[in-house]
Amino acid sequence: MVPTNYYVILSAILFGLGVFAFIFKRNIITIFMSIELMLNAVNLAFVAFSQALGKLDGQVFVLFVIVVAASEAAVGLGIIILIARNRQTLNVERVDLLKL
Amino acid sequence: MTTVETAVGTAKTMVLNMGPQHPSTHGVLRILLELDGETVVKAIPDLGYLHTGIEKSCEDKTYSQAITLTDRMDYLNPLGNNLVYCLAVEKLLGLEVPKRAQYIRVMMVELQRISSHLVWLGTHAIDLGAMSVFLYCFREREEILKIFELFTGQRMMTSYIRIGGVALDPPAGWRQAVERFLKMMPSRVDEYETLLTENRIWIGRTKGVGYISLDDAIALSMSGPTLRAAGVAYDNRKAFPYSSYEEFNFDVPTRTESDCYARYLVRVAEMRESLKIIRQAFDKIKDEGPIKANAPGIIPPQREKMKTEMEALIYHFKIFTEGFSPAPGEAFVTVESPRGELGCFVASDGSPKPLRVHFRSPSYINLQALPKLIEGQLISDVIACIGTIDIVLGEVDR
Amino acid sequence: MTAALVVFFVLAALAVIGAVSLILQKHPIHSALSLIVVMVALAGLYLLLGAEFVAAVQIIVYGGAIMVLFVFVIMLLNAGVEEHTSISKMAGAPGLLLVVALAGFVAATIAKSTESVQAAPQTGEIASTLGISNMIFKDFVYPFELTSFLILVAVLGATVLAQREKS
Amino acid sequence: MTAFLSTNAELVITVVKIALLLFIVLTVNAYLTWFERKVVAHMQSRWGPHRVGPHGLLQPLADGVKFLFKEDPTPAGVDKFVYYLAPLLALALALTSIALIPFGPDPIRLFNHDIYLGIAPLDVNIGILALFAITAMGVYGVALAGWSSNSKYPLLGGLRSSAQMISYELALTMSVVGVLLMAGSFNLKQIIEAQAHHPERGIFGWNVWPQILGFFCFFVAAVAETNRVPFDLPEAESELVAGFHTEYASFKFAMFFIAEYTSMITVSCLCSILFFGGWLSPFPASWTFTHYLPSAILIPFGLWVIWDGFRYETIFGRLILPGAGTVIAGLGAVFVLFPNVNEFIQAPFWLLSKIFVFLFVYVWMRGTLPRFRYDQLMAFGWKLLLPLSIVNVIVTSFVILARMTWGAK
Amino acid sequence: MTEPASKNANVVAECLRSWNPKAVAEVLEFRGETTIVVPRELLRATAEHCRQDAKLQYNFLTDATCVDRYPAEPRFELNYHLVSIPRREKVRLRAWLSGNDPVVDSLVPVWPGANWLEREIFDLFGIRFSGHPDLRRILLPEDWEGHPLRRDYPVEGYRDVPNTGELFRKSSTP
Repeated sequence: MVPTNYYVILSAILFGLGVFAFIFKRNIITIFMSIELMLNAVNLAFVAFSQALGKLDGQVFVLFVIVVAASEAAVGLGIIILIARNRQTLNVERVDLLKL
Repeated sequence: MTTVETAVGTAKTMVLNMGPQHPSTHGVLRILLELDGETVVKAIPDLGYLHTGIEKSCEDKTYSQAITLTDRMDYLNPLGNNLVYCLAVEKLLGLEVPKRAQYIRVMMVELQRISSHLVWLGTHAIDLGAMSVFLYCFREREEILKIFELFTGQRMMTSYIRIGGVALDPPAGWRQAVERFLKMMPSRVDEYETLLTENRIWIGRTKGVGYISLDDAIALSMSGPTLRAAGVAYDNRKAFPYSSYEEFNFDVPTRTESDCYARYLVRVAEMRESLKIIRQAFDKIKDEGPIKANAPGIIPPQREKMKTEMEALIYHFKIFTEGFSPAPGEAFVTVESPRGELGCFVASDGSPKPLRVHFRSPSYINLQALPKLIEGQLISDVIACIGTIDIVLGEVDR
Repeated sequence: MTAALVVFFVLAALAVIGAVSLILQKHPIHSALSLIVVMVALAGLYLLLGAEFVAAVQIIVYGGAIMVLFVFVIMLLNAGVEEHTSISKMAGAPGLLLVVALAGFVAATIAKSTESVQAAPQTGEIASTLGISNMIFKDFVYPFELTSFLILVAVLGATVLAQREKS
Repeated sequence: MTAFLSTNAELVITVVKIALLLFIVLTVNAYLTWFERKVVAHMQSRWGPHRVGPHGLLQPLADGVKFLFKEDPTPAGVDKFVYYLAPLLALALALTSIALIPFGPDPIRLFNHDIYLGIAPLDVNIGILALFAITAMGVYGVALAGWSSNSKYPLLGGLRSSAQMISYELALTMSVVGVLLMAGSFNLKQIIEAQAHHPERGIFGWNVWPQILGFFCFFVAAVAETNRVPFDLPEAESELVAGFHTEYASFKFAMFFIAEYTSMITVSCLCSILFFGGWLSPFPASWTFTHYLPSAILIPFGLWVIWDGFRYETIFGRLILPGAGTVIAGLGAVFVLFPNVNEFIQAPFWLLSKIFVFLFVYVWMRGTLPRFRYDQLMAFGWKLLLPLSIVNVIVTSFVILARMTWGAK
Repeated sequence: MTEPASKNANVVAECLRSWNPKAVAEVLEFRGETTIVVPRELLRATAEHCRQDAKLQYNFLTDATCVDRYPAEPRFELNYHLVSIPRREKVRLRAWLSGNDPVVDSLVPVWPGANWLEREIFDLFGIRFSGHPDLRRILLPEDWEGHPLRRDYPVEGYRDVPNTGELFRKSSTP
């Protein structure tokens, strides 16, 4: 059996990489993806704890997180398409003006 | 020709170079499409990939020699091309063609119309994904080509219609062949209609697609089924009867919707009308009679006469060495080809070679309306529209 | 080393490699592919944890819908290779620092509370799919309704955003 | 060696099964192309392949050889990694999904091991979910191929297919929910067994009757998922040249080809399992004489093949066809002579016949229907199939609820 | 040819003369075809009138073509064939253009359908149409030299085109 803290450490590593990607990447879409990576890392922790504690709450929460991620992706990508249409770029450094 | 640079899209749009090698452009048509997603913002047709300079070549041939070139223009309607050219030259000469030859011409041209519409229907259907219709249509076209082979010895480049008449007497057994075809064909047309007319996908793909208003269609000089589907019963066979069409009884099918579906219905109805005309011509053609006008010096004499009569031999020699010389002047004749108004303009300067031969090719002029039909529509509609305009690139580029 | 542990390490390695590759790849499509690898690896880990349903949902929703949406948008916008300015390269340094700090914090927390987390791992005795549905539709029915409302709002929002202005 | 075999028997058996299934699926794929060409050809009043081998039976082999030895150019400007990955992904996922299909309920007892037909164990709890998970990933093969080719027609094809697959997956999944509610399980075996509650009803006990709406939605959505006529927009050859695989040639093209045909088989399997009782016989269980149906079909067919072979023009055909006919007729005879074998063969026989019928429907549609337009396809998916399948779910759940409340005694 | 063509010729000529006496330079009859020769400055106006006039109703432009009578001057004979769909009549409008100044008003503003027809004439005869929205070559490549349907165009084409052999070899070898 795999000890639970292995999962938690893996989750932490993935979350950290997600944070790093969020700061480092310059393409809006990739930044969006790093958010998804962080959410996934958290999901892993949820499932691991759920298994460790023998309760299903964690898994139910994962489902909720996935739903939220899906809505977020739908709206976020819609915004990205709009930005790309108006600004002709996906680089965050070039879309730092608040007005269109 | 248009280079891509003249049609660079903005960042919102994408330029798609459709053709010249593309399965649905029916030849080597190239269309520059500026797309927003899948919607066509702008379309620029680009022609000339099949330009063979037929009009120029005609200037260097005698009047009779040029007939073989006309076959190659609209390769789905070679007999119609022969006919319009011969009618123009006959008009220039003031030549009267015997009735029997006129009826044979009518029958052959109507058979050709059916075969052309069959190719159109088949390719249009396969463009929209209906594969079986294509093969059914070609199965029937094969029967027509067999009849052509019987009459002319050729399946496609027939060169059958000659100045002053037709090349050969109808062969033995032609009545059975045409009769069989006339018996078979109506049920086959029903078969295509069963597959398509009520088919919801087919209606969805064609109804409301490629609309053009009647005024626009006339202003853009569109003709043939595309114009008739917009609501005008303008058919050269009725408006300016040639080759004794005034003696035939037939209707000019029209629709008013002016979309791809209307054009489809008009063409299918035309096939049925053509069958009616063929039946009438079939009955009118007598078993005996002249097939060429009596015009020594223009029409080559018969073989037997050549062997017995001195004059016949001289005419034969003169016709084939230097040709004949019509009086100076111009003639412009229009006939109804399967694609629309096919015109031929011949100018003579009194020499044995034409000064100028010009063809008013319906595909070329109808194709002009393509951008108007497809702008604002989807890529899938582009092929539906190309299909229903029914272009033959050999005729567009000449 | 049991078979489960081997599988865990393989999948964990895949996940980490995928995440690192997400950062290193220059083209968004490659980053997206790396993220898909992470997600598939995580689905494998969920299976290992006995959460079958979550694993399937992870692949169907994350892999089959959300990431397809990402790939779709990248293709649609024809996104090119990422550009970095000197400032954005500099942003890597504090980012790295932050990550190290975070990892240290998590490690420290885990080290402190080893006993509490390392409770005897239970196997998936509870039929997980049935259990989850019971929880969702009984205990969590209000949050569930709320998320469906959220989805509805998201759909509406995406539609409004995607709508062209009438010209 | 024997020690290894006895300790790792499960592993060995699985590997052998995988190899066997792979072989069968690939062969069936190859002959599916032959079957499709032949059937469509006869619908279109022509002969179809008939030069290579008797009745063109060796045509798939020739095609395979051609695919293997054709030049395999890589266009300039492609994203190499993704370009090579895409066909692999498409093929791998398509083949994996077939591994989850059970082909029969009873094990064969060989070398002291119960060997089940099908690779995945029969008790995969999330069977159908896992299948959907794999097919959901299938879109990547197409989308990435379209993107990586660095060419406009494939890009449009890729975009179309990703949009199409996302849209139709919803309807596909929703339409199955009714069946799942009736069976109360994700497990494919239990779904089939749930349709056998009334063995005396035979064909009328199947899910297709109460779930006719669900079946309609499922089948249409599944055809769209497999990119077949009339939903073959991603590769619509008259619009997008060849869609996402325009820039692929040779074996990489063949991989997409095999993937498409494999997913056709998978979908046919799913249709038969979810709605048509899987391996259940359409006749009431009391009609034992129907057990001889396989032989009754195989023996005459084999004899016909032998007869046809003897009047075949070529020597080659005269050798091959009677040989094949003898094998077919012999199989039929074996089923008659050995009741055990006959009993065992019933389940796979019915499942395979149903799959065959669905494959025929696929081919039939190809010969008949025109193609949808992109926006019509989207409208069809979102405005018709999805609401229909949701209505189906609601109605089904209410009926089940009503039965639970008032019906159960 | 249901009614004598000369009657039609009279109708057209009269109608045009009453509108603008200068519009009709000459009326020709040959084999039942009516030709109205129009001064080139008045071509567009005459065509517009033919289209608009309630008596003439020449609403359909069927063809436009050109004849080069090279040694003669003016050498270019520009012919527009009009059809009246309601009246079932045809007429030909003709304008003469000289070789050193082959410019004429385009008919595209009157009939959009004249667009490609005039482009073709421009392409093959080198006649320039002022007011044409998109006067480019249509059948021949954009970099083609000369106008091949002119009578003085050499049959072999111009021989001093750059040799593309080297280029072709370079692009066709892998």
